[in-house]
Amino acid sequence: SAPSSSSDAKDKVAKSSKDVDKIGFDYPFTFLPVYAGVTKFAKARAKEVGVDLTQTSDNGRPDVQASNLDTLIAQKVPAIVSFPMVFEALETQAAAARSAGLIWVTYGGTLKNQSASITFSFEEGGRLLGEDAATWAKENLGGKGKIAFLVDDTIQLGRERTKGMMDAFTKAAPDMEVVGREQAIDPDTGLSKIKAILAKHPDLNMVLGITDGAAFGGYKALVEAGRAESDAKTYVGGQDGDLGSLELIKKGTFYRASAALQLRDIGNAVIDVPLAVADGKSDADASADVPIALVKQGDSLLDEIISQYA
Amino acid sequence: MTLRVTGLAKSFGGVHALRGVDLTIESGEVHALLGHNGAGKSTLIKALGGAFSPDSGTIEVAGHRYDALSPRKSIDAGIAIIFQHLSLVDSLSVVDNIFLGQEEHRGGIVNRGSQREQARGLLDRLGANVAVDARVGTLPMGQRQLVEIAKALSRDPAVLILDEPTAALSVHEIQALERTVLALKRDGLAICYVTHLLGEVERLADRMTVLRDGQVHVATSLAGKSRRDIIEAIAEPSSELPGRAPILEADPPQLQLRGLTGPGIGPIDLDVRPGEIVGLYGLIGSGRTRTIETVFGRYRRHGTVSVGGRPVTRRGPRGGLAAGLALVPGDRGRQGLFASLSALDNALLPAQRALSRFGVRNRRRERETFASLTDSLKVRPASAVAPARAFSGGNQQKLLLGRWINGVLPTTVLLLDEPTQGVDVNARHEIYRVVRTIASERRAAVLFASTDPEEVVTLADRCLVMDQGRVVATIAGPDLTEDALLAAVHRPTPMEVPS
Amino acid sequence: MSTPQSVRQLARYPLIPVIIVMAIAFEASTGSFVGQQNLLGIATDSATLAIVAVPTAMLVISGYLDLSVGSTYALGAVAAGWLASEHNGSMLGCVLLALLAGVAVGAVNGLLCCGLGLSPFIVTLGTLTAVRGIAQQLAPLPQTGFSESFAWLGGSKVAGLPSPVIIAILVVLVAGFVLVATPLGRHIYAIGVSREAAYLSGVRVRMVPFGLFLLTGALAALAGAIKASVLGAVQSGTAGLGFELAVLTAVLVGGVALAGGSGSLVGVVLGVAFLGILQNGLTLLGVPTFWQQVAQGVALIVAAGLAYLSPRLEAMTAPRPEAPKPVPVPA
Amino acid sequence: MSTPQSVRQLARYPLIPVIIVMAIAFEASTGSFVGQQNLLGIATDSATLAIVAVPTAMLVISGYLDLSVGSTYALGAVAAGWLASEHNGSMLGCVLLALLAGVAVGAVNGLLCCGLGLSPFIVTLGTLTAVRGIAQQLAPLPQTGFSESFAWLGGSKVAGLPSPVIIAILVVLVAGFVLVATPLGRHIYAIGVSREAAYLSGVRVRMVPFGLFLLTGALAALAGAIKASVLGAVQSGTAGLGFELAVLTAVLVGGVALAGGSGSLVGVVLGVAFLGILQNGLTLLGVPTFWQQVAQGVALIVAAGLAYLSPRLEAMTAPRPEAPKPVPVPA
Ligand SMILES: Nc1ncnc2c1ncn2[C@@H]1O[C@H](COP(=O)(O)OP(=O)(O)OP(=O)(O)O)[C@@H](O)[C@H]1O
Ligand SMILES: Nc1ncnc2c1ncn2[C@@H]1O[C@H](COP(=O)(O)OP(=O)(O)OP(=O)(O)O)[C@@H](O)[C@H]1O
Ligand SMILES: [Mg+2]
Ligand SMILES: [Mg+2]
Repeated sequence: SAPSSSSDAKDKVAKSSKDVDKIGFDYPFTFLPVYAGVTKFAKARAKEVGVDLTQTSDNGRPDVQASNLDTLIAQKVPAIVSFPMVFEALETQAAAARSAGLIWVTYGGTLKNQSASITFSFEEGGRLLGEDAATWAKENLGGKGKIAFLVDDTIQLGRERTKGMMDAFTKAAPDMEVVGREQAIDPDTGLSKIKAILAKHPDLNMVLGITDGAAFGGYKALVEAGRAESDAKTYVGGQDGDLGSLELIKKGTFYRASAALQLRDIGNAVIDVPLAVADGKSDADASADVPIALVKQGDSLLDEIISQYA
Repeated sequence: MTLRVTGLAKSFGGVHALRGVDLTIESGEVHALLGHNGAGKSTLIKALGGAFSPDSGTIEVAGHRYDALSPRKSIDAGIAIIFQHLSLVDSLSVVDNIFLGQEEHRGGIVNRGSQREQARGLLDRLGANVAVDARVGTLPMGQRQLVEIAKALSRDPAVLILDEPTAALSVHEIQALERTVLALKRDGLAICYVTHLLGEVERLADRMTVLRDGQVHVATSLAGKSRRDIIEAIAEPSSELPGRAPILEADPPQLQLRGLTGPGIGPIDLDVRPGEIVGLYGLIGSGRTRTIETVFGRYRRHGTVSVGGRPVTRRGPRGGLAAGLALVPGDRGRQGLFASLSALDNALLPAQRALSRFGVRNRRRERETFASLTDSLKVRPASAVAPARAFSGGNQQKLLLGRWINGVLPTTVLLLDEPTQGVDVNARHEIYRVVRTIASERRAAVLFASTDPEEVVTLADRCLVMDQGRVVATIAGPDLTEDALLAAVHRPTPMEVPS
Repeated sequence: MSTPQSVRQLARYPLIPVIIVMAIAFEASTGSFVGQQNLLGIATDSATLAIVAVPTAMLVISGYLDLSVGSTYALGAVAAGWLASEHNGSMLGCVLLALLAGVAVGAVNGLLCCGLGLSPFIVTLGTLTAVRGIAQQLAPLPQTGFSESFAWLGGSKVAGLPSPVIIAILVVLVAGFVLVATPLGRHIYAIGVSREAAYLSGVRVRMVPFGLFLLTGALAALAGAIKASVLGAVQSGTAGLGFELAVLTAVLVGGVALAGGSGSLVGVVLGVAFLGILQNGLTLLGVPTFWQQVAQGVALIVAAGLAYLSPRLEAMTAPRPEAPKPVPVPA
Repeated sequence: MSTPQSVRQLARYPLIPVIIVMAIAFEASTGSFVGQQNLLGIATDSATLAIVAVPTAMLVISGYLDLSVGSTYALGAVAAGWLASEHNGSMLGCVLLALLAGVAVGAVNGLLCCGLGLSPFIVTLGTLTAVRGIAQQLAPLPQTGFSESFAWLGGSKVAGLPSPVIIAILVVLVAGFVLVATPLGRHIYAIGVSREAAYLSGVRVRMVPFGLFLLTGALAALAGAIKASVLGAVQSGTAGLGFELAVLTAVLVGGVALAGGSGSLVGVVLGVAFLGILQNGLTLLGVPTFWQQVAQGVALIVAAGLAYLSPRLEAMTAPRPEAPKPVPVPA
């Protein structure tokens, strides 16, 4: 029943960015710190340009996400920015939104039916971290040592990051022994998993995390096991760019890298991309691709991101 | 149709509740099954009802032999049982309970109209004034018992087994029940009747089997047997009851009620002097239970309750307890027993604080207190650690009594609701003795409710007859006889009491 | 006392006035609550919840509990999704496969809980965990590209109503009939109040709850399949995640007691509606995420408070002075 | 019958042989299970679970339930973390603030459940949701950089044992003493078995569970603060997420009946150990994620099965002919 054409519907609710008084922002993983960060910047930006930001509360459940989006569409919120838990599952909503004349911006990927998208490759983030870690392993361990991965197999974005991280690392450092691959996205789980692995492999050299939270837990486990904070033969790296992790990197500990999302840029894009669409920009012109950058000690980006949190 | 049990044995863990019992009940016979508390009567009956399987022995009904029955098999075999601990479902209506498991239905739909009609017929036959749509949980104990009986009768049984069916009934219903039992006997049913009330045995039974410690002690025809013969067969000789405490009119009342009103009762004025034992007598639902519970503080009340001259101002049971009141409630299962806790905990829960030292339980003193309690009340088994639910009905009742008469708590007013329900002849005597002793030695006031006129006459110095929540008569001294009590509640037309 | 029938119904189902007040408030403040599209949207979204809440309520009434429905939902979705995507399965085939998977989970729960008498809480928490693992193992990657036929399950309309709503209505009607009008219905309540009494009365105290476990499993899997069809995609790791809590919440808010033996399907349907409308209204109002959580929590507590008021209101509006209940033990 | 005492203990606590078998199996297959570091690691990880499982068990024994502990944990962590990071708070201050927050949540739960008699399941599910929202609202971004003093709470050692373990041992000992050796302990059981009978016996049937709600809230928040100190960071969105289920699982697997009135702290400690060892062993073995879930689910069911066997084994090994539980109704 939904039109499959991706051309703009004729009876658009918003004829220009002035008509966009409200943007619906739908992000299902509200328990992640990234969410709070992005929202913080998106809210600031929304205030600047004078639009309302409406949030949903999906509790990490795809069916709740779908129904919340249905609600926003029924309410004719002129622009919706949504991070699909399962991308294919929201094609219907995207199509429905567009046929109702609403702006649909896909966050974190692309859909067939969309006005524009805000992308940052999850796989890319993982890959950057994996490659850096492999390089470090070659330089500091001679390519031989032990590594444990803290991964996420349960959701799409987690799997992409995991794949990017592990493939890149194992390809570039084939002689490293993988002694653990455990599900962990938060510091608590990261801590206890790495602690258990350390009991079997006290000489564990490297921990790569799917999130900075998990990696932070791994870092703590190593320190608790007696590893000096600046041990030269140890490497911990994560993804997201959490403040705590960035500060450890800055301090010169063995927490050496984070594939950081630039939350301010993303937050701004949440507001700017739909407004650009309203002003008539095409998908290609309006869409934003926010690069993921690997930040390490001494990078100027490191200080900049830290300062964003202040 | 005959019911024949041979060599039935059952033990729970190490307790041998039945050790090879033989019992034969012929059609057209009322067979009394008698014995002390914990003798194994209910266990035998539960085996017949399929509540559990016996360890050995056989059950034969109408020529079919079974090693074990399930409830369904038992029902299908034509056995109907009125269990001692009621097998009713509180939140279902009276009709639904009567037909539970045997609903009448047409095309899968319950035929409510017909069920209600039949239920009404059955209850009328029992002389029961029970609303068929009422939820069973809201009924007084006595009415629940009648529903249980109606449920058994609804099945058109060939064998009817009644485990202490009259424990909570008053004269009216007892008479109606006895008439029904005799009518069923004439219809050719085999009837097994368990009771601790010897009058019932005399009036109804043709034969009796007496169990003692899980074995058949005596099995005999009752033709030509006197009450003395029956007592000899079931009871051990017991000591004399202590005399009544002298009641001094000059003493200030220990318990005083002034204009007491509660849910559906009152206003009631009453003085109970130290050492005095006052009975409450009446028909089912006349308000005895509510009166006693209201005095204790269970319900919101108006008017005053004074103990030792001091009005009880604190509300709730804690207020009552603090003032020296103690209650042995009428509904053992719901209001009294902690089924899964040990016998010691059951008997001593409120006393543990008083027995403790620096807030730490003093186990030695607890054990000693418990031992002297089991001793004086003859609790069997005398185990402190066995859970309460492993005790027979009568022994459970003794544990509850023990909760307040263990000598630890400063109880000055004892409130008892049906204090000897389900208690055997010996223990009943024992309980009377203990209550008398408390009254005379501690100068406590005792207020108890009972459905048994014999009990009222034996125990009470004075009796209040209740009807519709009011005291309608007071009988004391030499006038206090069973006949007088029966006459007081046997009115051709109910007295009009403005409410 | 001549309190009209309708007022007494309100006292019996205090969620009714609450839902009405919520609806008025949401309409007044957003102007887009009442409207065919929005209301149908709520109904469709709530349909799967209702389909599972109904058998779960029956199970709770009989004194049991099933926490595994969230994972059974995922398993049903994965099973149907697999047939619909890999083998271009027909709707009927997909539904049957999902039902089969659900019945299997229900049978495990039922055997352990009714057959052996193990704790339903631990057992179904165990199957909740294990079945999620199995579903993810079976389908680690998202499934999409379902057959046309399967898409029909969630996407079609009959008499203007989306098919999930139709299915939910059927489930409610049939189950309601069983509970109210059949001997089986009486047995379910009796078992929940007193297993022992029901057993001694000849009620099948094992078979009846076992059957309800099968039913719950089957309908949970069916709900998963329906949602898979509606969404057009299944992700085994998140499908139905936390669904068990939503189901239990609807059942309990709807007035079914966790202890068993009481409750009605009218209440359960109201509970489902309450949760659906609340979720919808909070999104309509644009309440910030974290405040939405706070509001949802408070709403649950309010609903529990209504359950407290309800018997008191009922007593006040009772048609004739019937023997009042004894004052309950405080609290 | 002369079954030795120790064998009877095993029958009473069937988790003991299970834990021993698990330990041997894990040691045999990984060679690194038994070892001071690993065992201390398990103990430290399990300490927070034990600290909350103990009061929760007491609450369940008294016939109530608290699902909100997962969020109270987060609130305690956030409160302590805020003081420790933003205000360089001392350990004592942080702990007090966390306790205060926990007591506040406990008071809300207690008032509603014990004072008004609302359903503990719905009420604490409500506070679970609402308090998580509040915690996230208070601290949307991760907190780090705690004061030295606060770091000491989770990071110090006394007599070779990490401080969380010491705290957990203290909690277990004090609570065990209360349950076993004081009249209050008996009251907790009595309320759980029969509120009405306890009420008529003069037990404070409102105050006692109310106090247990406060205690549970306080210890849940303390556990959150301890974990915050151990980790040196707090994420309000993930701290203690799902913790309520872990706690309840430990309590129930440890032999406490959800219906109230029975259970022991020895069992609860074994339940905590069982879960901790299982999690550790599965990680040591390197079992893939999804199979870990399956294994955990199966382990729960096995634990439930042991609860089924236990009374039967106990009866078989009973020392003298004493009355065991009746087993009238099948299942
Ligand atoms: N479920 C049980 N578990 C353990 N022991 C039990 C159980 N039921 C009964 N017993 C024991 O079996 C014996 C017989 O009990 P039973 O209930 O049959 O006695 P009874 O003759 O009916 O007594 P009463 O007149 O008091 O009702 C008692 O010693 C009792 O403690
Ligand atoms: N107006 C009422 N208010 C409260 N409870 C009532 C009322 N009418 C009946 N009841 C119910 O009746 C029960 C018992 O009635 P009451 O008991 O006082 O009579 P009784 O003479 O003791 O009868 P029984 O011999 O059956 O115990 C109460 O516990 C209560 O459940
Ligand atoms: Mg008996
Ligand atoms: Mg009475």
